[in-house]
Amino acid sequence: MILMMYSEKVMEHFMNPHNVGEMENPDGVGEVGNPQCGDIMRIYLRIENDVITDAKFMTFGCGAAIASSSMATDLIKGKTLEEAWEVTNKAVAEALEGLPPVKMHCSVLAEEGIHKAINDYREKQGFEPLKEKTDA
Amino acid sequence: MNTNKDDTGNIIYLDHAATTFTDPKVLETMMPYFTENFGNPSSPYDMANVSKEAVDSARQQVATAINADTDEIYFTGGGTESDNWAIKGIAFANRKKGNHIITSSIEHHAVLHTCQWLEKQGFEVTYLPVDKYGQVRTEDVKKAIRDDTILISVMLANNEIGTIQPIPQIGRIAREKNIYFHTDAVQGIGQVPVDVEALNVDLLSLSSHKFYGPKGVGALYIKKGTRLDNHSHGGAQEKKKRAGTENVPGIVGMGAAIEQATSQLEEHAAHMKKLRAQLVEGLLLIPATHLAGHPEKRLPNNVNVIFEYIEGESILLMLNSYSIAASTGSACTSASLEPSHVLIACGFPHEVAHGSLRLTLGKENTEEDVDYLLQTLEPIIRRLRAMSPMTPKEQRE
Amino acid sequence: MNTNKDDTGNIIYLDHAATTFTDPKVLETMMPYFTENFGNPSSPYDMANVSKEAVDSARQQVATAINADTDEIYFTGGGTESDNWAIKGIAFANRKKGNHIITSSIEHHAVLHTCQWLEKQGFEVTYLPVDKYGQVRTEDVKKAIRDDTILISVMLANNEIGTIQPIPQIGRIAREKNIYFHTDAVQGIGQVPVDVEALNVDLLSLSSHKFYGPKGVGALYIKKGTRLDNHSHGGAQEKKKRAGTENVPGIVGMGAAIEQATSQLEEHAAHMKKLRAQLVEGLLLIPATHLAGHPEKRLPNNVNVIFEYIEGESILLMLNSYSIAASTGSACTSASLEPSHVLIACGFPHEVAHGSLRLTLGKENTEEDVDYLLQTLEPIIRRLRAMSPMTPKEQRE
Ligand SMILES: Cc1ncc(COP(=O)(O)O)c(C=O)c1O
Ligand SMILES: Cc1ncc(COP(=O)(O)O)c(C=O)c1O
Ligand code: FES
Ligand code: FES
Repeated sequence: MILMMYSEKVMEHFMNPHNVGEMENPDGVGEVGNPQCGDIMRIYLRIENDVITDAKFMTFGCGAAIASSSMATDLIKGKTLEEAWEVTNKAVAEALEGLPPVKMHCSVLAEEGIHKAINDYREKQGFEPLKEKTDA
Repeated sequence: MNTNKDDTGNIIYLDHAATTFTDPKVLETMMPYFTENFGNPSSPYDMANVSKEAVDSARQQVATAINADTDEIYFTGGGTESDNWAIKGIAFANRKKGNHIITSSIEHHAVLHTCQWLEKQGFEVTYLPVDKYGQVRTEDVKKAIRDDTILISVMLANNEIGTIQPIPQIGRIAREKNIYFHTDAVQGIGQVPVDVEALNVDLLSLSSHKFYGPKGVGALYIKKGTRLDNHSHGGAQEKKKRAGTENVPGIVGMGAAIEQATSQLEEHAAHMKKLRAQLVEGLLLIPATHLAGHPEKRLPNNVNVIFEYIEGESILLMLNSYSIAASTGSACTSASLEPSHVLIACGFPHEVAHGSLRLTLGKENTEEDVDYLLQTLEPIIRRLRAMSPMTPKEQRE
Repeated sequence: MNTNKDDTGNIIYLDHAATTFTDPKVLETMMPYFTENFGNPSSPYDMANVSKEAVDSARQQVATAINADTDEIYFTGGGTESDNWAIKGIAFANRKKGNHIITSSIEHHAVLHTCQWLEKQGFEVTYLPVDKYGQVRTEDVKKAIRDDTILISVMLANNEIGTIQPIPQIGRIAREKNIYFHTDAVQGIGQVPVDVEALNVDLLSLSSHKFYGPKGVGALYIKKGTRLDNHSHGGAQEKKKRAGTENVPGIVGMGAAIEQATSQLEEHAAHMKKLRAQLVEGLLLIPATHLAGHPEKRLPNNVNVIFEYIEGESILLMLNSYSIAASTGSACTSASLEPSHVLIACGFPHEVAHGSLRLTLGKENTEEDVDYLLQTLEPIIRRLRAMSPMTPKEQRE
């Protein structure tokens, strides 16, 4: 039943995900999720002058989780950290032409993964981590 | 929707535990009862007798298939209703005797959720653990029995991992203690011999669409003398035990299907076992792959494997794009939060249980189907593992 | 058995309240779902989506037919299950609020026996009387309501005498008092307009085989926000409210049938009323014959007449030998000891109630059928009366 609810875009990103793989010496890494729940997402960032020049991901999860990882990393590439912070799970889901309601949390993982990776970078740079907005 | 079908446009259906197609020969037997012989079997005229006789002869077919008496077979709306009826029927009718029920932790939800509902009505339920192969231990049954135990319900064969339970032995224990014993044989029938005498059961559930019969019809075997309340109250159908106008075409189809399934049992099981061996052998060549369920005491058509480091829905999604239909115990498919309660009860950790793939064979499957599955699956597993942060480096190629 | 068919070998079927044939067009819509699109709607692959979409579209058809929202329709195994679910579901889920139920004394057994079973579980039930036409009085409903009343269940139209109940009015009373209101619309649908909004109901039962759909499938309308327990526990089908693999072909057939029945409602009702008028007129020419049920507020296809001095089974037996299928409220047909509880509730003495004949028309019936019935019946009544010691001399010719 879930398959029918996936858009073409989700299937496109799921079958041929962009930005898959580990990154050597990333500037920021964020890992979110819980293997018990069947999902782990790790986001890697390459950052130059506060701009994300490259992003990669490794994901253990369902089709929506993989497609969200692919889309989210696409969306933040080339963005400043400030802009990337504003990429919400809703934006990821919209870019995927929608996600089934029960799969929205998979896009939340992507948002959280990016935030964690950005904060990882900030902390390495000696800055305060940014606070999560609590409306996801 | 991705419908990247295989060359022939055919679907390789490997989910026969979910449901089967209605056999064309079975469907043929049903057809006259829709538009021509459509009379209500309870009606007092010749035209309706044709329906009544058809229902009676299907009842005979079901009885013969499981070695019961004809008047011990009651038709229902499916396996779920049969399970609900057996359990609630016994519970409500024997409440004065006691309010304790024993079942296993790997039953189908039709049993488990019924028991949970009865707990809300004041009944007490013991859910027996299973060993790593999914088998209930008879000593555990013995230990769980109390003076107020009125029912034991343990399934004949599990729908996810195919493990066959020691039903005759549990039945013997129940009989010694004078406790009613129900078994859910929904997955067993047509795959292994089902004989109510040999199994020592008082109640046994069946569902037609699992053995090439139509959906929406099932049966409950009720041993003569068993005291149980009705599940659906109303008209005097089924000797006043199961009300509702009989689904005549469905019942006729179920009769034809069970006769076919049991008459072809040996040959069918041999075919299934051959394909299963081919399948298991191929699957276990993939590293970090485990067979769930019992290595031998399992349904001939059931394979359940667990691929570490990856998640089942994504496997199904990719298989689907290659026109293969299969099933998983991952929570991500069902929108529930928990992975398969069966795999968890067998001791698999949550994250491992998420990587399960159930392949259940059917009579139309061929060696070519199995080859196609194996060829298709291996690169899928590799691709998904390459993406997974859980996969150890050395397994990522 | 006597099968002295009429010249054409056709049966004149006048028992549509018992069951109808499945309309060939309806059957056609079902056929692809047996052997081809046979997937389990819950399964996560494209093939199964076809089944899921078919079920959803049937749900839409049912919703449209009764002016409900699509997600207020739940498929069941028939009218009996719908009635059982509505009543027990409300009773068990609202027990804390109260344990009193109100129903009428002329409900179908699917309602009455369910209520009687609940009485054994500690619920209290008031069975409202009816007037001589079989109508519940709204004042009686008002009087019966108590602080602990949790459910009122009154049928839309009676299956024996066709009397239509003041459902919108009873619904208004129930709503004012914040009491759930269920109606069994099994006989009403396809004969009279059924609009859940206009009827002020929270729950409404349907059965497919009463309107040219297949047997073994029904539906329950459940107004959003209604608190009720499940009747069959198990899998997550029907938004976790009604477990069991969906009877996809049956559901598809029910959808097609209800769409057809409601789109043709006016034309059908007009046809029925015309035949009914012809029938009643002819029947009442026979002396000592009474129309049971309401003279106007009745189903367009229902005629129920009582012939004094004779017994229904013998009428049916003779009609059968002339290839006419009909029904009676006599106890002698059903092997029960009591004649129709409906006729008794309407005030007919037992010996009179035994002489009832129910003729329920259907869309394939013609004026010729009615003529044939009238011609055949009149001498039958005469013959039986000539044999009966109850018949007064002057009526024995
Ligand atoms: C073991 C078992 N019991 C009960 C059921 C319920 O049968 P049905 O879905 O036909 O009601 C199933 C199938 O879903 C099953 O596999
Ligand atoms: C008024 C009424 N309610 C309920 C039912 C039960 O429907 P089913 O026999 O389809 O379960 C019937 C028909 O028998 C009926 O006429
Ligand atoms: S990862 Fe489990 S639902 Fe998406
Ligand atoms: S007279 Fe024979 S059963 Fe009623």
